[in-house]
Amino acid sequence: MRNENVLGRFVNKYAIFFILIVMILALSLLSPYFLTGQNLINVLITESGRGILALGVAFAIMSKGIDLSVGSVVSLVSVIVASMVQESSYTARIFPNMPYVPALVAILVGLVAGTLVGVINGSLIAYTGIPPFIATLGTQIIARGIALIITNAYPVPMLRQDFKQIGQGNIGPIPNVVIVFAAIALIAYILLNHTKFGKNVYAIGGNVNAARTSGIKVEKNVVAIYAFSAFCASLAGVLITARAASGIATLGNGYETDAIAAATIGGTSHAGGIGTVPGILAGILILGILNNGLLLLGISPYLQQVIKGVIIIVAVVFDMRKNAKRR
Amino acid sequence: MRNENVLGRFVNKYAIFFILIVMILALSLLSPYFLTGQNLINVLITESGRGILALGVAFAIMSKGIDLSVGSVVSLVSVIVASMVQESSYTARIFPNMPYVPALVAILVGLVAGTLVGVINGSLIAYTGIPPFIATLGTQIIARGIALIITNAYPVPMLRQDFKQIGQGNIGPIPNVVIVFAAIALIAYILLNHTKFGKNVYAIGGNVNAARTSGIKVEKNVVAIYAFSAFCASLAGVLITARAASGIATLGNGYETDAIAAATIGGTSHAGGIGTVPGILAGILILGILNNGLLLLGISPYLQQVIKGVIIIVAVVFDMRKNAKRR
Amino acid sequence: MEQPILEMKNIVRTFPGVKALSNVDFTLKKGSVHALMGENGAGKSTLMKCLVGINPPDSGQIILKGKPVVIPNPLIALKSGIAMIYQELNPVLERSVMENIWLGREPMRGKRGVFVDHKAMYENTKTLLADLKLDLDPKQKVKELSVAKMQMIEIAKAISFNADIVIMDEPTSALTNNEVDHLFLMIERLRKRNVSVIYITHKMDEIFRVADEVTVLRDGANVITKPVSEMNINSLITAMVGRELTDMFPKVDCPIGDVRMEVKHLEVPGLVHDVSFDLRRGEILGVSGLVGAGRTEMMEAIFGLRQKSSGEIYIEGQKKNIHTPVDAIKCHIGFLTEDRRQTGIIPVLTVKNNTIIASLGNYTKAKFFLDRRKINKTCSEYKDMLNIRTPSLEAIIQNLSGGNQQKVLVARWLLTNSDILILDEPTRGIDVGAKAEIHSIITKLASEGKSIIMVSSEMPEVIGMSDRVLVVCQGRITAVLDRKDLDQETIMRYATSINNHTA
Amino acid sequence: KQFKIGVTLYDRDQFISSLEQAIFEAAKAYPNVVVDSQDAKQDVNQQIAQVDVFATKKYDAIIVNLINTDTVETIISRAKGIPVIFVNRRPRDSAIDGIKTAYVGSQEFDAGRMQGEYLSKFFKGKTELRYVLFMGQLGLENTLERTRGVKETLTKAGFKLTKVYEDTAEWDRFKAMNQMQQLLGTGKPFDVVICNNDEMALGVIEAMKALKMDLKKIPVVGIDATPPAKEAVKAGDMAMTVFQNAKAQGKVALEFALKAAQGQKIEKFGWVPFEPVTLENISKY
Ligand SMILES: Nc1ncnc2c1ncn2[C@@H]1O[C@H](COP(=O)(O)OP(=O)(O)OP(=O)(O)O)[C@@H](O)[C@H]1O
Ligand SMILES: Nc1ncnc2c1ncn2[C@@H]1O[C@H](COP(=O)(O)OP(=O)(O)OP(=O)(O)O)[C@@H](O)[C@H]1O
Ligand SMILES: [Mg+2]
Ligand SMILES: [Mg+2]
Repeated sequence: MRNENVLGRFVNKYAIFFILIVMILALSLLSPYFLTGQNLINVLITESGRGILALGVAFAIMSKGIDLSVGSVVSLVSVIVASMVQESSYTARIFPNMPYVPALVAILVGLVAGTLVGVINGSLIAYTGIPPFIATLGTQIIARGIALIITNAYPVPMLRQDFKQIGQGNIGPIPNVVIVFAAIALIAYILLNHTKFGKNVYAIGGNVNAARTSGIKVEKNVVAIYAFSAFCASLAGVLITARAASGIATLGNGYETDAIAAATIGGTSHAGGIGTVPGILAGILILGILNNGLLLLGISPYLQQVIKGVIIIVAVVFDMRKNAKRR
Repeated sequence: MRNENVLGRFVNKYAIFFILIVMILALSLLSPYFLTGQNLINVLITESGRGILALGVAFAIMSKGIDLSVGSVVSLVSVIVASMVQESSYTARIFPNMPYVPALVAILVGLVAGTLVGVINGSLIAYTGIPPFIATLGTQIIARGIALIITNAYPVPMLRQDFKQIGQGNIGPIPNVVIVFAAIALIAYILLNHTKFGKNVYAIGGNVNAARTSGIKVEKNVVAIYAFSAFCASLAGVLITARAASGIATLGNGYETDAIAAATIGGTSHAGGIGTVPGILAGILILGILNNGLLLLGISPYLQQVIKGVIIIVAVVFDMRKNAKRR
Repeated sequence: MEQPILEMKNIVRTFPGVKALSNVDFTLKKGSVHALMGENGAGKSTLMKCLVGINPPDSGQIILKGKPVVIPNPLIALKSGIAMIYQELNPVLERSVMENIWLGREPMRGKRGVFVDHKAMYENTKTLLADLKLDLDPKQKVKELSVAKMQMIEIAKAISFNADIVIMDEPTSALTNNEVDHLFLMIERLRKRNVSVIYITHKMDEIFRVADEVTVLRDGANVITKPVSEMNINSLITAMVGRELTDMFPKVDCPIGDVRMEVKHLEVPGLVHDVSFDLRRGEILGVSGLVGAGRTEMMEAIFGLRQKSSGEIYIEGQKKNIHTPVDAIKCHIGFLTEDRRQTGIIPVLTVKNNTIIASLGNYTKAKFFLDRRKINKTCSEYKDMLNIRTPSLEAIIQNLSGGNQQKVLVARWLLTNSDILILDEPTRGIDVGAKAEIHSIITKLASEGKSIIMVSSEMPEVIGMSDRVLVVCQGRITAVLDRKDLDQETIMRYATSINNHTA
Repeated sequence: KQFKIGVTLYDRDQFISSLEQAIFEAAKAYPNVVVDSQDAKQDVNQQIAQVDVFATKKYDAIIVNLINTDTVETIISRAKGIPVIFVNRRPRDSAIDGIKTAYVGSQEFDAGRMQGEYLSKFFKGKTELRYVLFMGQLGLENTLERTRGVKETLTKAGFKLTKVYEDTAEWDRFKAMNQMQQLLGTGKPFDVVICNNDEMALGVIEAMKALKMDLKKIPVVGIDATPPAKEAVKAGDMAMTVFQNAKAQGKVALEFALKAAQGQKIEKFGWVPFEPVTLENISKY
């Protein structure tokens, strides 16, 4: 009986990974195209942006917050960076008089600007006590407005090759974006599990009073959490812009929902204090593979939505069984 | 000193209403058009849909949940009802063989179908334990998919006059939609303050374990909460469809964010157990008046966004002061 | 005379509608154990929260080791050598024991390392727990522990700070004798290390066992500060309550009727084993046992809060299927739970709503609308009867003092008019005066023919109030003792009987 | 007399922004005309609210870029007698009277038709076309009409159309790029990629270029002739696009609005034709 229990608990504990594996198996059977190296790499490339976003947002969720601004941060960073690396030969540049800016500098400026949004979010939440939903909704609207003002709602096309290369190049067989995604996942994992900051995130989300009475500087940590989330979003913004080869002021619209969904499917709890990087990665891959699979199977786009909704619910219901034992 | 304190506390307690009043005063000064009867009625008409939505969603939030499906419910109900009340002379009807359906019957069918989505949400949340975010995100996607399948993504135009009248008519000087909105607000108020159900909503949101131990049928109440939220969304769907004179499968896209924002600005706490109908109404009106005011002032749409974001944040920061003493 | 390590002078602290502290003075000598006493809501916890910076005082002075200091937050308090065990348990439930203990000061790898040294953390925790004779896995999640164990972890944590001043706000409210004894050994050790302890409790006997000095607060003001040696129980109670209390256990012997409820072969895997007992009309059935004996789980299983694998419950001879609290309440069973935070109060709601929530069904008009007049009337009646100290019925319950929160919960269950009332640690954190009050209510209920199950870790309470006592050990009933056979030693013997057998 | 003209746009994209710009440009010719432009972010309710506000402020004319063509009656009634000129999204003809209401735009169907005509020529001699189609937002008139236009034209020209992939990318360059990349990953063969707009076409081209596919053999066609799309046509990456004359639409719309405001007679329709843009005639644009 004990043995059975151990197996059962193992399956329950890692339910989300089993779901992922089952999905992979099912799709391999349904579509001959699915289990090819190129297709899998494509899934990773496609999900890398959303994945990086989800990792950042998960920190906010784990601290019992939410970050609705990440989609706008993607847009804002996209137009900022793109406007600095347009081909000088292109006549309709956003800033016609902009001198040559090295790609790295442009990226740095974008990352700083994007992260600043996070610092503002964190400061508002920590020092004024307004709900994270409102703070980040406010900055979402503001950042989108600024992105539109910068570009006057025009796309920012014709980007230089050296910049595009960042999003489109490979190191060996592995695309750059996938490498960056993996690196961020690793950093998030280390932060959460092996640093004081990670412990603080969990404690603030799990019981903010306990955190405070234990002498944790809650405010500073909250600022850091939202800064991290915005940093991830900025990075995603740079990569997506480089891949899309165009800066777009509406690029990230709605990405926050996808990112939050991925984190939540991966077991990050909105009640705070719960979440793991492998879980989040599983959440991202489930969504990505689902998208890819439905696309490969050539299912009508409307029906796709219905199937997607059902599978998301079923996956999480199955995953929930790990908590069913209690109570 | 006591007196001063009482005044201070009064201002703090009703901060959100003061903000509303200040906004109204400011706009009256800034624009001569603002404080005209017609304009104010226009604001109410415009906000009635979002308002009804927000009242329903607030119940979910107060119970420590969230309802992301309401926007899709609006869309689904919109196409269902519209497809039943198309002019019989119109040849490209969705259901060409549909016999004459009285407007009230069509509305009833729409309300039942929409509310069913809420029953599904509530049941999933109550009986499988999946997070409300996921359950309602799933049904959001599914309901939208179904709406698209029904209409094949075409709008459903040429609605009968008797149906359109519901959204466009008046009783005396007051438009029907505003009356329905007021009625729902009253019902929500009575439910929350004068019935067992209301107390249960607060208790479930405040501490679900305590609620359970106190003999509250948590599951049934959760189902009722999400059913109510979906019912409100369905009603909003009917009204907006009648006003827009067309069923649209994408009608409600993104409405959930607006509704949640209005409820949150009005002081509904995502931590559960806190929220009032007057507060929510204030939240709705703040958003509506802001929207209307910025339009009246003829401010550029991008700048509008920036201002809107800033004002939302400032309003809630100000409102938060009521909690500042604690901690 | 040696300079006191801490002086608090003229401390004032107000909350909206409440003056919690008015010009309170408090002086703590180095190396002494100073008891802080007072009724529920007297301001004890508030005074301590002023000291550690959670609720900094509105005015007044804090002089620490001879220097005036300002302590704006708990971090500064910890850095100044003040650690506190909070009255309301404060664990991060989803994290492990060791992470809770070292929260905010995790051992790092290397001198200025960035990575947490989990191995060191584990070892440190093991040592600390062993020192406290706590048999716990440092890696276990705190949410899996009983309230008592959480309490012990809080104690371990506070001690591990190596502070000069340790504040203990009702540390023993969830503990039984064994753990209390052990805690007192720890305090003894602290005293030897010249650490000062501020000790808050409502258990009179403890004062005389550990404290050197005692300060009594009443209504947010000083009443008395004296060496314990100059006080006795009666003078202490008089100082706290302002009048003499004659009888702590006003037990009236009344005729015990026939069997009302029978529990047969109740089984919860791993926690409760083959439990059978009966409960009669007019009876107060005490339940005693050590921490972790499974008394709470037993009651939860009866009330439908916990899945039972087998066993039947008969009420008035009829078999009842109780799977949820709703079923239990339908059978007229009420259950005051032991964990005030998790299953008791609804923090953000008002006192009134917290009081009425379990019996709303009895206060409706036309089966739908609430009868607010009747609710208001009943709630204020109970507020007066239990002497609940609150600015109004509309106050938010989380702003009440711990003891007053408990009283609200007692009122909640009294209101349900249950025939069978299960009270799990009903007087935890309640002051002597109110305790006597609750005891007399329990007695009155019994004399009206109700049946009471009273789970309590306080021996005097069990002995003083029960008609019969079930002794529980490792999930089994090891003895059913009649009132005439009750004494501390017998109960303890049965409470540890299984341990002795296996040892 | 000063004339105040309100503009409400369905949302923002490159084309609509150009259209808005054109309206402002055209207004510069008249010193007594003030233009107030708003966008409704695809929310029908918001668009009606904007019309309400224009009416409240007693503007002299309103230019409406409809979100949903069926709201036309509501919008006309909310305008309270102020002339309404619809632009770019065509309302039901019955709603247009040529006095207080008119429509300025291009026939969306034609854009698709021109794509179809180009492709029929390109694939002359073939009988079967394996196509990939990226649509705009579902449920919108231009999505539906452009799609219908290209499909009907090709079918009429005698091609048997075989669907390899057909989905919406919501006008979005990046969404189209991701979907295309995944499709390419499968290695399924196809002959042509049809896009409802240029942004999506540019995304598709990025994805195909990454795999070094021959864009001369597999044509990618778009609609709008945005500046980057024109660059792509010049570079030979995009086979063709369709010029939708934002400038002319904006100018005509403003002129109609002004005439109506002055109570002059206007036409029911102000048609601005689409024009196909290919490597041959690119220099004209
Ligand atoms: N955060 C707060 N907001 C409002 N009132 C408060 C708050 N904290 C404490 N009070 C009030 O201050 C008074 C003193 O409370 P305190 O918790 O210090 O009592 P206590 O002596 O510790 O009582 P107990 O023995 O029940 O723990 C009470 O009347 C309580 O209602
Ligand atoms: N949620 C839980 N998950 C796993 N184990 C639990 C849980 N709750 C309690 N236990 C374990 O069950 C046993 C009995 O619990 P508990 O200490 O509450 O019993 P008790 O007799 O009611 O003690 P007391 O009331 O004195 O605290 C303990 O070993 C405890 O660790
Ligand atoms: Mg206290
Ligand atoms: Mg217990």
